[in-house]
Amino acid sequence: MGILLFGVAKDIIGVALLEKPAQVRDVASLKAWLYEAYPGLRQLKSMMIAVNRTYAADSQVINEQDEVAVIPPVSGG
Amino acid sequence: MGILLFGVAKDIIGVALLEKPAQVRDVASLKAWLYEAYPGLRQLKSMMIAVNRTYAADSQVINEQDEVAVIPPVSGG
Amino acid sequence: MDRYDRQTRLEGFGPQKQALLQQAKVLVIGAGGLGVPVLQYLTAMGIGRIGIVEHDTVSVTNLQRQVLYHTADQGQPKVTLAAKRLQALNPEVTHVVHDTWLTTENALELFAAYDVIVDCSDNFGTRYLVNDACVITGKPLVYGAIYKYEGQVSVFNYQEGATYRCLFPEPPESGEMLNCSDIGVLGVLPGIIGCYQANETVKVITGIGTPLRNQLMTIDTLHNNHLVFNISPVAANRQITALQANYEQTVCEVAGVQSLSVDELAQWQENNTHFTLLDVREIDEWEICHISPSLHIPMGEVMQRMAALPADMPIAVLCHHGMRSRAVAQRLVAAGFKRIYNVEGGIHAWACAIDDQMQTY
Amino acid sequence: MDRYDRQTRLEGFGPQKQALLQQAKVLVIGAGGLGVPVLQYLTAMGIGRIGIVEHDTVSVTNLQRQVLYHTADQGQPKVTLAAKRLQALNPEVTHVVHDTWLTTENALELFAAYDVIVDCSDNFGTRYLVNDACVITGKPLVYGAIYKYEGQVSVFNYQEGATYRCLFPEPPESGEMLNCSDIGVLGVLPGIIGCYQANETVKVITGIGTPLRNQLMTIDTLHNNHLVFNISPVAANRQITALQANYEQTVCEVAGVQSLSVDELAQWQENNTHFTLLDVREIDEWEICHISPSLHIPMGEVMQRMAALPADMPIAVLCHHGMRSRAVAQRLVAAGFKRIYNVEGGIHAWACAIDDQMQTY
Repeated sequence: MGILLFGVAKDIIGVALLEKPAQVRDVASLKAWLYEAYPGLRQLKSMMIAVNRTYAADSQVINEQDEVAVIPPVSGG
Repeated sequence: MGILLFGVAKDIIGVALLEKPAQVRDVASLKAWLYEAYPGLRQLKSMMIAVNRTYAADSQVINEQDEVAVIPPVSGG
Repeated sequence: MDRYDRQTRLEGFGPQKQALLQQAKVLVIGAGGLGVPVLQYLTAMGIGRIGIVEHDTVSVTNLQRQVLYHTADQGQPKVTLAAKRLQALNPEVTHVVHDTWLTTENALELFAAYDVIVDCSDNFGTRYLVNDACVITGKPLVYGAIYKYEGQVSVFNYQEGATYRCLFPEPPESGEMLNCSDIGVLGVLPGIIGCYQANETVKVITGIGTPLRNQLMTIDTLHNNHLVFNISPVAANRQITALQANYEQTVCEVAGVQSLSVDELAQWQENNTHFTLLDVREIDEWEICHISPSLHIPMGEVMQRMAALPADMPIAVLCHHGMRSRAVAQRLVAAGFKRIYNVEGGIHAWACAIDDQMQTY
Repeated sequence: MDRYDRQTRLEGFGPQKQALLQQAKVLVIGAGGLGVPVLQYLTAMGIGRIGIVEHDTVSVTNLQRQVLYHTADQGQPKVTLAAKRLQALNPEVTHVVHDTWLTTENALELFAAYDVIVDCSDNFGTRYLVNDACVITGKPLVYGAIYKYEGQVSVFNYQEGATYRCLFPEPPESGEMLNCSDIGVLGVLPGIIGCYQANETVKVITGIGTPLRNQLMTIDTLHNNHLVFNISPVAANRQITALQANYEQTVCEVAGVQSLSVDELAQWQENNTHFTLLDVREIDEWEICHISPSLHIPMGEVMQRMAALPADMPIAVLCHHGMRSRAVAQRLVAAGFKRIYNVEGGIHAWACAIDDQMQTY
């Protein structure tokens, strides 16, 4: 299903939808990969990862058919 | 998946979700059944039926796993 | 110090899209629940010319959702108030006041002068008239409608896309429960739907994003369910070449007789509220005392002389103690008059509370 | 003639829910892009008491989205303007003006006096402060935030539900690109998100429908994508017992030096706009002529004497022809000052266009 990007994550990465690399098997490895591939994301410190529309902790396994979303914090008002 | 009801259809029928009777096999038979079971719907004259989030003509077949929606016109402003 | 700085620095918008807004001419049908947020945000964002079609006056029951108006505005025409307030927000926008209902006589000529039509009306007759006039004049139609806690949004007749009649070929039977929202509405719902209409209007004008062409979005605000349905254009619905003779447009107002205290009546007079005071007492009672100005038609003659009553402003009905006037008020409502008020306590209460020089009997 | 008729006749709402609105006390943090629609619709619907926390003044760049304010309001405090306009809409609501920024000193006492807190702020520092103060005082938090064309809405800390820190445990690094929206925003976006916040506030107060408890709704207005994500409460985030010493709240404004003509400067003086006129010429130039009132700090000393400059109002920088003042203005912006204006043409233009009695040199 790929990785949906929101807010500034979409801007930093430059696309709205990313394909999941094979080595990403859980949320922790997803974050590690994102921070390495897109160092601009590091300044966010907190970044919510959702798997199948549910907040996912670092230990959550990601399967091929899962919908993953990367939701950074947003401050505008 | 059942039949989602919107607007005044929900009020006339009294629930937000209906189970599809076995004899309903296409949009025409759905409408016929609805008008008979809930005569109050007849005053609507036009009523949009969607199957799997797409407008469905009378001839459209409805399968058990389809999501059906009944969307009446709404005039409020 | 640029008013549109936040839009011109916005990636994907910029000065180019801002210029398109400034060149655009948008006609908004209705300055009520939906029309108010549409007008506020289109004005703020800097549309070049905004026409407003509205013939209603402000009623206190409008104020739980029509946030542009003030309590002191009751009885005043919405369209002039709206234009005045919107000018204060952004004088760079040209606001064109069309102080009329939309009719089969004026629709085509009005639409021809604008690029996009936004339907913020409140009755089926006007909605079908708007659709057909958009098809005939070739204008995109930004549609929004509300019911209780639910709303619908779409963009019709845009780039050969579906029209309102592709969803709902014929209007419901006239006079039935669906027309006008006597059933009520939560005040913020038209705010949500109207903002979406303003957003779709910007998309149509500037080409950003994906407008709801060939799509109907339904919004359930109680449970935050948003569904988008795909619609197919039906070619026959784009072949309309003339308006119907009659769309049975209705003027929607709260049903039933409303109560007016003598204090409120005095306030209306003081504020120059547009209304008619209808005194239904007999001629000998009228000669003892009466309030000026008022229209005197004895109770027994009111229904025969209905044509003498104004249809486009509130009517406050008055008698001696408020009983006969209530009966007349109920008959007027049943006859289709909108915004009928019964002056509670009648002229006797007026003499006691407001005008102590008035003779009582 | 009941103002809330459309709500009291609404099935599932009725007089019971209306009474709950009238008894409720809601505190709105910020009267900007999000705060304006929240305030307008909560006022219209009849909340009993609405507190407004805001210390900013109106800038012309606010007006593409903050539809409550007028072009002539520039420089005036938002909170008093908002309360005045909202009173005109509905005088039955009590509006409480808190003309201050939210701080660690005032947050807990402020929150204690209200039932629901609505976060319409625009910077991470304030958002984390609002969250923590809601947890400490046990108040539900109706959250909304915007970025470009996207928004987020949620209800935090409600009935033992998730908090803001359950989504985002720590704020982003201070001073980075995310804070304040220098990137711009489409004017209608905060209208949409603010209306949803008002709607969720009504749900929390009245118990109707399903509030976004333990849920985050994301809205993409370009493509009308609405997603609802489930969140789990993290118990530790509800154990906060004291505020942090510092949340690094920031005052968000448009970045960069803005231009001010001498005509506009004269207008500001006439309107009693809150601002400081900073004259950066040398002392001998000052003695030839100057505008009163103004603060005189020669160019070379401005950066050392920055503490003498007000941080909470616009500063208009003036020199002889507008060149030195521009350089100073740019340094002030770089030093973190917001709303810095350069008086174009300097005091020479002022003498030519505004004050022909003034000596030129």
